[in-house]
Amino acid sequence: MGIKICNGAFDPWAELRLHEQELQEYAGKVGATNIFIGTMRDFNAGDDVQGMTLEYYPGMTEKHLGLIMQGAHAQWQLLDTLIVHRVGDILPKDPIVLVAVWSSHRGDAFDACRYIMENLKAKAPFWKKELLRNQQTRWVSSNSNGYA
Amino acid sequence: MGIKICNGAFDPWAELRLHEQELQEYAGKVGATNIFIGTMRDFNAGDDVQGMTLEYYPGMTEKHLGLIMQGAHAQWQLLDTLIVHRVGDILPKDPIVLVAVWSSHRGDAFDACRYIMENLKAKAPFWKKELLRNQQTRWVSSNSNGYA
Amino acid sequence: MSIKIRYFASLKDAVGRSEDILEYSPGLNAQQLWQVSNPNTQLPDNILVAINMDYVPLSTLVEDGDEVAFFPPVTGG
Amino acid sequence: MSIKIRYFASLKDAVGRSEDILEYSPGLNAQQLWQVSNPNTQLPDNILVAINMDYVPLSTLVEDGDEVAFFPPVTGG
Repeated sequence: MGIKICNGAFDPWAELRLHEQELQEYAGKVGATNIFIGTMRDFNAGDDVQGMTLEYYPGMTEKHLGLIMQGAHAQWQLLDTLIVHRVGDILPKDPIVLVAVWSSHRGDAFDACRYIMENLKAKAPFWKKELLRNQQTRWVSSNSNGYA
Repeated sequence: MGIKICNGAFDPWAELRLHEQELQEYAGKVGATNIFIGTMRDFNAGDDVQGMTLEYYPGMTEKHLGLIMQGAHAQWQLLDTLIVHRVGDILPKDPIVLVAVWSSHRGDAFDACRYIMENLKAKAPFWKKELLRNQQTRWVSSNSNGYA
Repeated sequence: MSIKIRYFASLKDAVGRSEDILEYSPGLNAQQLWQVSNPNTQLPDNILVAINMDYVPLSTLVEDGDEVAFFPPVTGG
Repeated sequence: MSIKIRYFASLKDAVGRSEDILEYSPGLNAQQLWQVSNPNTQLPDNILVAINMDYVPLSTLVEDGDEVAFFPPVTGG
């Protein structure tokens, strides 16, 4: 299991490659990997967005990501999980979040990855402030429900 | 959209990096990427498995992967989709299949990726023959339903 | 013209060959084509049939020039 | 000891500061602690509260040494 908060750009493929090097012991048990990557769009709520600042609550954020991960491991048969989340100043096209789940069977990987993402969106203390075209900023008010 | 049949090992992270280089035109519209990777386990149905041969039906396989992909694009708002599938002789830990879906919103990416995988498992003409520890071979008889 | 029949995977092993080329005879459906090609082997229950790379029911009539494939349930992914 | 109050994101902008350190006074719940620290600002409806990094209801009593955080709905991912 891994949780990483990055203050600076991260490369999802490099993170995944690195993490998989650590799971050689049960690599032969892995039949399914599901990965979600959230990236910054250049639009939101009808406006062009030029950049974003992601604030978090050091300590509480990591704690709740850990609880969400444990919740997934309690509900599904998983071999490993990884969460990487960006904070600080970010630009359109930058990855914001990476969630990866390794399991023997695909149903577990799909369900657990989605569970982690939805719970992260609902409970993990992160807040986005958008920089609009006219140099105005606005806080994003809430996340939508991704199961809907 | 991309469909690739590989007779030889492929590296999912390299395939993803390569494919994303081609989608620069709408990269700023991408908010969500969901990726599924199926890898070969070293066990199945209670037995150790040492290797596998994947047979396919050239022409029909690509055609049906394309139909499945079109079905996903018809049902969800997607920006791009990629399927890579291995054929020939493979070893435990090798990736067998990669499905990736790019969209603006995460619900579409999760739903469409799973739809593609389930339909691929149910309809795409591929057949696995397992090589067991005692040099015996056996054909895998059927795929399970991953929504169950 | 003629009809090409293809066999895949465990069914290929069972019939001992990967394809047959048959003279076209009008009015045969896929099930009957199997019996013409494999008079001593009953078509197993769970076998799938494709004509020209589309899945079809066993009752589908075979046309001259068709490629007819018989194969077991697919197990990719 | 004392109580540390933390404000995040749009709420931090609204109150104009990121934290307060208060003397502990027994018997206050999180809602009442807010009013002590922000007598002229009503706590917005949708604000979340955490004590020592766990989500709690506004009616939770604050203990000496606690870190109490107020923040708007989270928007990560």
